[in-house]
Amino acid sequence: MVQDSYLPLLAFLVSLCAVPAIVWLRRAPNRREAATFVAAFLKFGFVLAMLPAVLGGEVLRFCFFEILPGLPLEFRVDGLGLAFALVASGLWIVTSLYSVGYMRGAGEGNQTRFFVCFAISLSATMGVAFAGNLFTLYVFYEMLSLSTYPLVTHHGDREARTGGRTYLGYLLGTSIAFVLPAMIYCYVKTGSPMTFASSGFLAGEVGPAGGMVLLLMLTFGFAKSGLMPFHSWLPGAMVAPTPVSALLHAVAVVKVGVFCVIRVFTGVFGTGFLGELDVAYVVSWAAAFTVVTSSLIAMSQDNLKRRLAFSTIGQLSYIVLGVSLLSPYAVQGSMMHIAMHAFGKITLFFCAGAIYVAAGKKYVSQLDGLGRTMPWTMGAFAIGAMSVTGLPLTGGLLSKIYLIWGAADAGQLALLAVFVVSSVLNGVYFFPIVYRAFFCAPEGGAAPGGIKEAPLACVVPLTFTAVVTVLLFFFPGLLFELSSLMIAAE
Amino acid sequence: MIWQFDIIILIFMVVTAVIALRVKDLLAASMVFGIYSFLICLLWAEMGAVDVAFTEATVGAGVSTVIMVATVFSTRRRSKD
Amino acid sequence: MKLFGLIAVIIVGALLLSATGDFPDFGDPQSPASASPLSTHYIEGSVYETKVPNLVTAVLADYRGFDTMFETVVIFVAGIGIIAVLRAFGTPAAELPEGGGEEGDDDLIIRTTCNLVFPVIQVFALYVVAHGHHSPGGGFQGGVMLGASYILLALSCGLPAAKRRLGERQTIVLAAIGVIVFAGWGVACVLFGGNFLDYAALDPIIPGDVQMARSHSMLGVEIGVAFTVTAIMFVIYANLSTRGRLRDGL
Amino acid sequence: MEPALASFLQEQIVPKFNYWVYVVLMMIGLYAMIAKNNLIKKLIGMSIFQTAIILFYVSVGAKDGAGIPILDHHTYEHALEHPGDEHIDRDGYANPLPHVLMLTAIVVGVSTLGLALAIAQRIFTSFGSIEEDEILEKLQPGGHD
Amino acid sequence: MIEFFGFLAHQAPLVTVLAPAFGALLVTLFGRGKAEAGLPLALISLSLSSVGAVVTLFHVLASGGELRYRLGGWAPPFGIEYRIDALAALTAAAVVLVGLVNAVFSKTRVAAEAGEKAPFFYTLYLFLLAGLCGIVFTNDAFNLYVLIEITSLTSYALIAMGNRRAALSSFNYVIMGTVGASLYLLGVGYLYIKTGTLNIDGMRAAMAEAGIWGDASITVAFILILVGLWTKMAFFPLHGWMPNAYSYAPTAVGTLMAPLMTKVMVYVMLRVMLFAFGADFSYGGAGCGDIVVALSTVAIVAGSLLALARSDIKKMLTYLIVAEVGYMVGGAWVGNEAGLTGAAYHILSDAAMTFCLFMAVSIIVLRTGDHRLTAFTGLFRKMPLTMIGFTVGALSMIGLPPTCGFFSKWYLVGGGIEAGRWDYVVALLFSSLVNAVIFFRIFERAYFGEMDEPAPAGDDADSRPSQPLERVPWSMLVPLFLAAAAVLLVGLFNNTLAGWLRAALAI
Repeated sequence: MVQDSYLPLLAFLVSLCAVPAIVWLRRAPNRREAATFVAAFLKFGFVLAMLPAVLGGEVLRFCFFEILPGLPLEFRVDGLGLAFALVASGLWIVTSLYSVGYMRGAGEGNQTRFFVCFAISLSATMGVAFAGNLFTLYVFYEMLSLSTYPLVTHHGDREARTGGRTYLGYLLGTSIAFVLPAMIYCYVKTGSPMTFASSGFLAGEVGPAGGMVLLLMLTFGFAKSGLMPFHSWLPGAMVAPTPVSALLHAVAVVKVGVFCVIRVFTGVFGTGFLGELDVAYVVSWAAAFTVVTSSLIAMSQDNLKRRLAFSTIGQLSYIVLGVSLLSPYAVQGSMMHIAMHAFGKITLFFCAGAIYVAAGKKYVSQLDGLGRTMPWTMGAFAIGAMSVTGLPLTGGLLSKIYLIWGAADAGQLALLAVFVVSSVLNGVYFFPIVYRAFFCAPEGGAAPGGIKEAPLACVVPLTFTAVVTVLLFFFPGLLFELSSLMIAAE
Repeated sequence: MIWQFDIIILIFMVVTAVIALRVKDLLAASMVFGIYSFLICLLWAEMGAVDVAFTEATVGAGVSTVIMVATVFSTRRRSKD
Repeated sequence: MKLFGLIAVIIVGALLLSATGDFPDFGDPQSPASASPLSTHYIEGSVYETKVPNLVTAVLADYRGFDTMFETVVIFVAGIGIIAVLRAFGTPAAELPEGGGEEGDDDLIIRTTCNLVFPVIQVFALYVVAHGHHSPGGGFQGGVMLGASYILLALSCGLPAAKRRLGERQTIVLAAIGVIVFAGWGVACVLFGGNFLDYAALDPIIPGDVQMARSHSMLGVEIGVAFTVTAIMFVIYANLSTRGRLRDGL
Repeated sequence: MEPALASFLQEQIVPKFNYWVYVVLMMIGLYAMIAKNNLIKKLIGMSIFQTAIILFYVSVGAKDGAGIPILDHHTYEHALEHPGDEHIDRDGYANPLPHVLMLTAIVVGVSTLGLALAIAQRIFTSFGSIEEDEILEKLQPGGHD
Repeated sequence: MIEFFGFLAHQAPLVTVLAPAFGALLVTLFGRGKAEAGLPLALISLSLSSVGAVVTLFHVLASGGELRYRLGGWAPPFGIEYRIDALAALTAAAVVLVGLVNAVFSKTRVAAEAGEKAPFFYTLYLFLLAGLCGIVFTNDAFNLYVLIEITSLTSYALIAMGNRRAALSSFNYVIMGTVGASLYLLGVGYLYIKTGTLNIDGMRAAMAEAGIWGDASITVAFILILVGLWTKMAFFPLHGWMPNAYSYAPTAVGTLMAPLMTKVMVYVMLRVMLFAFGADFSYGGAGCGDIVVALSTVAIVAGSLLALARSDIKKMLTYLIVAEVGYMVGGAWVGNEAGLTGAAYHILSDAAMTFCLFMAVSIIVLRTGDHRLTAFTGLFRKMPLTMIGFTVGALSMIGLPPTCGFFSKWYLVGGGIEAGRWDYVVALLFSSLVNAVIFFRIFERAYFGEMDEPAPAGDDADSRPSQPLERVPWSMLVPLFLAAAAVLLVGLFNNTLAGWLRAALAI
């Protein structure tokens, strides 16, 4: 079952190796971007190359060395990790294209630093996805926090500084204060290498009270998942340039957060053991609270990116809520939702960025009539909104169905209601935007001159992701298989 | 070892130590400290530690006092406490 | 500060006194310290191993010779430290604030007496160094006395007079040579196949039997000690009495 | 006198008076180091503190009825002539080890004193005072802690 | 030939200690008045010493645990002996390597700051290192005292070679250091009066044989020795001498003493606890384990908060050292393998990261001419290389993987959890968070450049360098990178190192 392989290492290293190249080519922007693309395609290729083996039920393992007594630094690629890695590395290609368009279109400075940090954070994301044990997970989690800081504060103004401070404060603070002691406690108490196992390496080692404390520390400690009350870094981080918000705060960073939470539930404790302990309900209610509250807050946000950020917080909590239900359907739904939401939300962010580049508009109230001048962008926006809301013909529907099914299966009707109500709320805060864009007259009567469709490098990626969002509805097979690998292992 | 002698020297030592710390004239303090060292030297000799006594006589009563006086001369003679 | 000092004194004093009751009586020959094999061996056995009747010298220069080497280093370091801290190379005297001392004028009687006493002290000091095996004394005591003789000279005839006999550069070299003699003696033992400071290894080159090799080696290192101590005592005095200017002192 | 006090004196103080006096001296020194304001006074306190410890050590080495730790001539000659015949009695000589240690301690004491005096002189050169409070006052305008 | 190498390996500890000592003496003999006369000799002797330390380390590992070397050829307890285990060999290697690298680092500074006194500076510098190595190796309680005094005297003098504030702080150090060393000496005296020996192993054996663990004087001796060592290692609240002394001292002295002095004293504490008194007494009979851990908790919290409140960079770092000392004391006292390993490992890792940070900060202070946090403004752009070194050290202080600070925290927290000392665990995490705040505040300033906020009040003329450096020479940057590499390497090889340490400390 477990098979040693260098593929995980290659997939991890390829973007790190791109860093010197990017720095070296800093004087020739075109060739610099070429380096990024080469690395992105190579990385996607390596991840794809692992697909057959993983689908065949293998776990690909790569061990660096034993870093602490009995504790190796190692990669283990299973279905969940590979699904996540596929999404992240695939979207890196798209985002790279988009960021070239965006950064040049918006005339941002320090582009070399931007691409360097971007590459490093992608490596860190891969590290998290492939991490074979809790320790490795933690190492790359911290690496991601640090490498995204320069991206978040890219503009270097007062607002960026405040945002960056909140960002690091929350992420580092929670991980040091909660995850680190919890992890050391697990290590000291079990003496095991903390390898993720479907039955959970903590199974049978802790009692209900201890389990409760550990679960809470680990769940809230991975604050990238945006669970309230540790969510406010995410709206703060929206000061970043849009490609960053798009990839990192729709895909890499936040998904790393929920990915870690899923690992905690399925790999550290094991859903079976958590069911015995009967402690997951605390997380469920925290997540449910976050889902509803964040949707309500999102409705009142006029800044488009902040509205998207709060929407993200809500959607992330869907995933946490799903996994905390401990029902196989809900867990599978959670895993699928990582991908579905990723494509939907990244489309939305791409659109927000495109609007900013093309029309210079940041606020929802300014979008009246924009659909007529930027039909591609706003069309994609509509598709993304549909997917995030969970309407038919988009991938979002499938994962939501699984989640709701899981809630019903777990007998948690109140939580099922939360899913339904919040989906309605999602619609309520998204569709007015679409409506305004297509059916309202622009401010001041006629369409203001000068606003055209966004640059091609922006429009192509967002169109592509919108198409993928639709395709995922019709062809969810691969995702479905990868996620059911995890369920089957239990 | 003669314990009567011992006690007398010890009492004198405590007295000289207190005086050395209480006088406001640092030169006097240094000299009293020299006396203190000399008493100690006597005490060592009386306790059979002749080598220590010899060293204390040369180092403690001799050089220490001289360098302390030297310092007092090159700084201030009056002390506030 | 006074209150804090009082509190600290009371706490530490109480701590120390609480242990006093536990000690063996003062002067008890059977106390663990006096009856231990260690002290018994030093008293009863050392003369057979080193042929030195002064037990303190035997322990100081042989059994615990390594301590004594570092003790010499302590002295050396203190002297170098004082130079490093205080010595003002070439600073004009006017720039330094004046202290309370006043220059005393030379007195013929004192000068003559000191000139008479000076050689006597030195001879006696050399005797103390050399006779440390048999009577109280040794390198430290003799060295301090030698140093004191120069201090006396500086006190009576002024620092320049003393500096003519023992200049600054010579002093420092003498001090370093003293430590080198001691440590070099130890290294010589290593070269002859023993451990560091294992004088017995020098038996082949020192006349007499193994015990005499130890005894003579002790004399050798004591001389090294005396060099350093002599030099450093004078350095300390010379720097402290002139605030590092090495012009006329007290 | 109370019998309890008398027995305490009998058992604790009289046979161990040296150990009591060394504590008194040490505390005098310690108090001076902490509470005195004048740097030279602090150093006198420091020296008293160190000699108190030397007193303790030498007291440890003292023995009732013992002589100085140097073999008398007769014993020495005898030992040289008859190496096998171990007739030296340890109770006749004071314990040499504490003496050795204290030689070192005295030397360390004078070295520390010399260096400290040098530093004090340097402080006097830069600040024009050897009173701690005056020096700290001079530092006030610019300095903190 | 093999015999010859065996001979060399046997004498390696001696070379480690004596090479710097002879170097110092030769510097005094031949270096007259010239500013850089001492440097080549210092470098040669320290290289020799480093080789000695490394050979010793491998010899210890090869011979399975410990080496003994009889000085003067006398068997203990009559003579003095060296006892070298893996911890000792590693600490000694750290000491001489830091000394060597720092000699290179401070090459230009010694010439500038000591001037004509440079030969004397190097003499003291080398003797300080020789003393530290001797402390690490010796197995004799009194020899330890003499060596402690050598290191103290040299450091008093070295610190006092700085500006006038340095002289004042050095005087404070003299007073406190003497009290500390004297209390240690007194404690040794108490042990001697009860056991009749000065050999550290012999003391434990004698106490066990006589069964006097319960005596009041043994407990008092233990307390005296500990308080004495705590004073020397600046354990809160006995840290008063340190911040000023390290921040006003000459550059080369601050960078040398900050990483070494407190750590070696921690090493001595471990040695005394485990070998002179034995683990049973230290953790059981003495009955003060709980209190000491509580004290170290206070030290960690207080050190971190005091550091947070400083605007002077070097002082901030020294308060961080106060907190780090709390880490080590606490780890040594939680009384289990993980904690002890953590404390011992932290000796190495703290030496590496403090060295790294002090060098970086010294460069920055010298280059910008500003000793406050404002010096960092915009430095990532202006001095990227220095900031890389600084960043590595800072991340280690915060405790982020894969730096060594993370792993020592890992062991220490593990020890705290195993012993159920939650207060200590919380204090460690709290200090990590405070360090994160401190350093990210600096990073922010360095990253964003100019900030329109008022400069912190209280300019202290005495700690400002007289003339800012024109540019940073490579002789300063390369040592900084070496230290940064050491931070990472000690971190990555923590498993191996901790394995050796665990064997050495087996309780």
